Amino acid sequence: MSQTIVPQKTYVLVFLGLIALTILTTGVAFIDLGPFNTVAALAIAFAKMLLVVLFFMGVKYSGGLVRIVLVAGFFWLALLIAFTMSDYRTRSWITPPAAWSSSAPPTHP
Amino acid sequence: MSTATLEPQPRVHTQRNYLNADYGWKSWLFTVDHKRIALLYMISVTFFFIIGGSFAVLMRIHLTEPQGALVQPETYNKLFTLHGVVMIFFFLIPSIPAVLGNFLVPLMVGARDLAFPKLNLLSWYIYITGGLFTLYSAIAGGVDTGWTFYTPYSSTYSNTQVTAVAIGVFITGFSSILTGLNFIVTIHKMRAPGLTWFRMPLFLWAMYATSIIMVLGTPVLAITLFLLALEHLFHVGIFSPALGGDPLLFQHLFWFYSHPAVYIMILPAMGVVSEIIPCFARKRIFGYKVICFSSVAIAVLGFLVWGHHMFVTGQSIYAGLIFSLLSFLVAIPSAIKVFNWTATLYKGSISYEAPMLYALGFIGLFTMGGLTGLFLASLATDVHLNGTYFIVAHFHYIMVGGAVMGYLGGIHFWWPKITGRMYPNAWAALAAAIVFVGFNLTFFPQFILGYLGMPRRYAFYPAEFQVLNVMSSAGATVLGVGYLIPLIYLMWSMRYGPLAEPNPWGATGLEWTTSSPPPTENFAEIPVVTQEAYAYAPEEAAGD
Amino acid sequence: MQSLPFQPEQASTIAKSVDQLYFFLTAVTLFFTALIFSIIFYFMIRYRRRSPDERPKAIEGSFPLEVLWTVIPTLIVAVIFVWGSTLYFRNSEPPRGSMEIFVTGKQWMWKVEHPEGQREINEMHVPLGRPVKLTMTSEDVIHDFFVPAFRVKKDVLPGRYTSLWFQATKVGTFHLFCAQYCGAFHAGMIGSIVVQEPDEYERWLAGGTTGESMEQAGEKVFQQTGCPSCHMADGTGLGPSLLGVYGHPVKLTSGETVTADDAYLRECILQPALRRVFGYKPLMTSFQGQLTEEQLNNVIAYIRALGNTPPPPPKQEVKP
Amino acid sequence: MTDSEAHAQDAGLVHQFENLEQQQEADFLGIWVFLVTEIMFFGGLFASYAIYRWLYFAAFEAGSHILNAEIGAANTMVLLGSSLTMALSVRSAQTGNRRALVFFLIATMILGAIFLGVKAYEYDQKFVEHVVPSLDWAPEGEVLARLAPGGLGHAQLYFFFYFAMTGVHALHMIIGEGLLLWLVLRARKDAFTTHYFAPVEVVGLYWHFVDIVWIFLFPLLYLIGGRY
Repeated sequence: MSQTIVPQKTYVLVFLGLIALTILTTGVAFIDLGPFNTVAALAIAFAKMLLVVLFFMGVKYSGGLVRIVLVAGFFWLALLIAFTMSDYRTRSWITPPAAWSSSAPPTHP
Repeated sequence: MSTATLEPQPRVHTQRNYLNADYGWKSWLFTVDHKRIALLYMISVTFFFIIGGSFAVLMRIHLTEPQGALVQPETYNKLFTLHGVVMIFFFLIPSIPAVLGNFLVPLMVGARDLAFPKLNLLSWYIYITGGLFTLYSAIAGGVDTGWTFYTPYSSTYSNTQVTAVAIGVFITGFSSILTGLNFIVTIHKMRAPGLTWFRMPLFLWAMYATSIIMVLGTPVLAITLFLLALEHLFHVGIFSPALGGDPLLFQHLFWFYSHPAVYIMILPAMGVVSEIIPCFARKRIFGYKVICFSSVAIAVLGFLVWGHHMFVTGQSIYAGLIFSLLSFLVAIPSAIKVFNWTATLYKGSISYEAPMLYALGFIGLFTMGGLTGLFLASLATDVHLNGTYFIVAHFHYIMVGGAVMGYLGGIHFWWPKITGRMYPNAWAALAAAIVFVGFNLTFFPQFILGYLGMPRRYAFYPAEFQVLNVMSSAGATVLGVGYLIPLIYLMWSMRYGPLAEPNPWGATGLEWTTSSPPPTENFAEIPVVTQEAYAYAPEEAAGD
Repeated sequence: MQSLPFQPEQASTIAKSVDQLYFFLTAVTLFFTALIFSIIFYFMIRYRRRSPDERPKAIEGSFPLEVLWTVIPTLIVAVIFVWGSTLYFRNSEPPRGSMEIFVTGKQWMWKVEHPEGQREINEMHVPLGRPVKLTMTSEDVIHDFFVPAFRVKKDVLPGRYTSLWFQATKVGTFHLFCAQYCGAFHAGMIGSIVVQEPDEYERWLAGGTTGESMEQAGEKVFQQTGCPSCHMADGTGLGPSLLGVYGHPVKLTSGETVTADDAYLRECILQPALRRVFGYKPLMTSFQGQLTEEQLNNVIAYIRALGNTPPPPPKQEVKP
Repeated sequence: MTDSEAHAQDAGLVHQFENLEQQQEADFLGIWVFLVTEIMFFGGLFASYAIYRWLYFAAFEAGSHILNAEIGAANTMVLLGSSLTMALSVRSAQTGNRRALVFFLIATMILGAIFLGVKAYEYDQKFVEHVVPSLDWAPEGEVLARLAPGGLGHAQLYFFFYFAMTGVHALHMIIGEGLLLWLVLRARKDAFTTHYFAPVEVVGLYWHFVDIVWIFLFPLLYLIGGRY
């Protein structure tokens, strides 16, 4: 429970920052950066999320346990995405590397 | 504790406790006392266990003959589906956390109640609502997709009550989310003065690890079943191959929760055994910190291994390699626990009341169950064994041999604390022996059936598998009898059982310092903890 | 190793090596179960409670012991992992020159198609001693092609190809099961694999032909659906020429190259926009739902046959 | 019972906690653990979205160009505004300024309602363009021309994700509106003091979380690939 009372000015500043980032991400989307469009969009969204989490949700002023809980949440989501993606990304590598290929002659007894 | 004489003594606990504090159905259905909510859960969980168990008996009778002895194939499919859904979501997942956990976590932590008592009651009502949806689906025609609900069969081709069951399980998921949330906050914020993390009983560590899984895993099942219900209703969804969707994605999302769910089922039983073994060996647990960390390690590693359910589904062989390696690693903490329990018995003073018999039975059967898991973690043998009765035998060894034995052990261990009554130890020992024998006779033949290649979920099978199936069915009847006996003598003990002292087994732990049954506010004064957990040894017991 | 009473027949090249790993695992299981049971029984008798107020000394634990029973299980598990994975990877790819059979799973039956034109339901004749590659797909739900005697199993998915291979080492008839729940008569979706001596197989193949081979059937579908209007043989059409394509690398608009195997060809027919060939405009519409699995298999067999005629001279680049 | 007399004077303190500070800490941890479950709940959707976007990028890009990015951006700013007013209402509860608390709570509800209104308009727009999976999937004309190259089936997948993700988000917004209304009613009855304002803080955290979900949803759904 954040005891510290944040001045209103900080909240308004954070809000303006969020608005600016929204305009930025929309603007960037109109420039063709190829694959970097996605990276930029995610980076800006992450920055906006940090602003909201640190200031509006007061994680900046609250204890370590809350931060661990939050980081654990995102980490578990990353686990789900990473492991599922690992299946889809490597599914097309059907032929195993040469070293693994069946060295045994096909008609061994 | 000599075996109590059996003639009924109509004495009743006179001093005020949570049972005689209030009467009438309102005092039960609107209670916020964690102990009464635990009893509500105990009754409803037993009710679902009887339903799931009866489905199992029907299946085993049906399988005594190769062409099926009892029901039509479609009905058999509904039987094994509802047996799976009811047993897993309505008995195994809630049983120890919601019954024993709800009753004991505040007592062991030294608090008056859980952090959010109203949420706890809401969790029971959510559980009952989910149960009603599932019962409705059973009555209104049943569901025949298997408890795994694999698409596209469940989303497009099955015309049974898939939506009703999906909603039922979706709702029940929130019941275990709320229980997990309650435990995490209670264990973090409401420990008694002096009760540091490493003085906590191992049952609390097991509850903490289980709650982590419940909180992090269940929501993914919720969204998956939500998407499944949408796809079943609108015939369009992200799993339908017609749109380019991938049915394997459903399996990924489903097993992301459902494998950690098997650790939700087994970790609490491990916690119960970690309480029973030191008490009846009257010796401090061997390697306390190692068991704490292995509980949390199982909870975390449990999230990284789900791919071993999909080795043969056309999942990428490289992802299979990663999942196989991690599945082997998750077996290590469980092995460590078994060795530590066994080492606890060394140089102990062991007595053989019913809880100890269940705990020892747990160790034996869980060892068998865990080791047969290695067959399924290794890629080459899993290709042969996946989808056969070997799998059925493996998870029943863990679930029935492990989780149910653990639950029964826990019920028998804390029964005096919950009801203030003792039960006839001779009957309890007999029931434990029958359960052990019946269980092995039921499920060991299924390992061989699996190796011979008999696929699971078959309503009729080639004749050469009949002998082993008949053996398994015979075992099932013995197991069924073994489960009925405790139901009888425990109900008898509620009214006629001899009164229990606050600490009949001489166990350590804050729950044994208060009266049996405890008062509504658990403790007159919030206790202060000065000793390590399991302080059975003389010098520590003297409280220097 | 003579067959034990509780062991399925070993009728394929990999059966023996899978069984060796299976017995090693059984040995490990029995050893540790026996170890734990005997230690517990010994402790139960040796350290039973003699008097009610007996108070054993506290034993905190022992670090070396903990290390011991962490390292040993990890080593055993590592051995099993390496053994199992090597065995799996070695057999994950069919040897070159395997015989090809198409299998289509449909709710509660197996449809088998030999390239030479044989069609069978719930039965598959294969020659002894030759590696056989199955290319499988499903017309409705997920099935699973499981032959216990060969120790092979692979799910059969709707919307894509999965494959498995085996090489029979014993003549006879072996069980074929569906091992992934697929509905009411999942238990009835069984069949048999009939392994015959090579000459006997040839006789069966010649005798029972039901008319045109897959390739000829494929050509007919290719013509009727109007594919040649774009895919002209000389490559001047709107679509790429299909001569000499099968099994060779194809350059994509995204710059990558991919080998034109069954899966890629199937994807081009059903989802043409996914991986377009370099130098051609995205005009091809999807044939999803217009071709049955059988017609699809036949068209791909026909394109495979075109694979060994030399391709026309490359077309000059056309800016998409 | 010595403890219970001590409890009496702290308004809102419930019996199982020793003091108000422990209770508020428990409420705070409780909502954060709940928000983690929400992260995993939306996480299942985001994970599936990520996979299909990687598998069928062309179709997702085409589908995202059908959406109107300007309305999406404006709507995002409305929701950010509601986050600001929510933060200010929590601050006014901290400082015990009841009038400001009620004002900012109502402002948050209004901004939330505007967001939902714009969302409803966008949904209606989808029906007009016949791109609603299963209910009204018949894209034609200019929309069809744009969606066809990427594969119509995959485009329908994209719009299924669009409706599933924004639909679940809107559902959470509606629940949020209900909670805010409950807060306004309690605030008018002076239920919160500078010592006891946990409910306001808990609903505030929930509201900020729903805003964060939209912060990720907007670029991922509306701004795929370059919109040149």
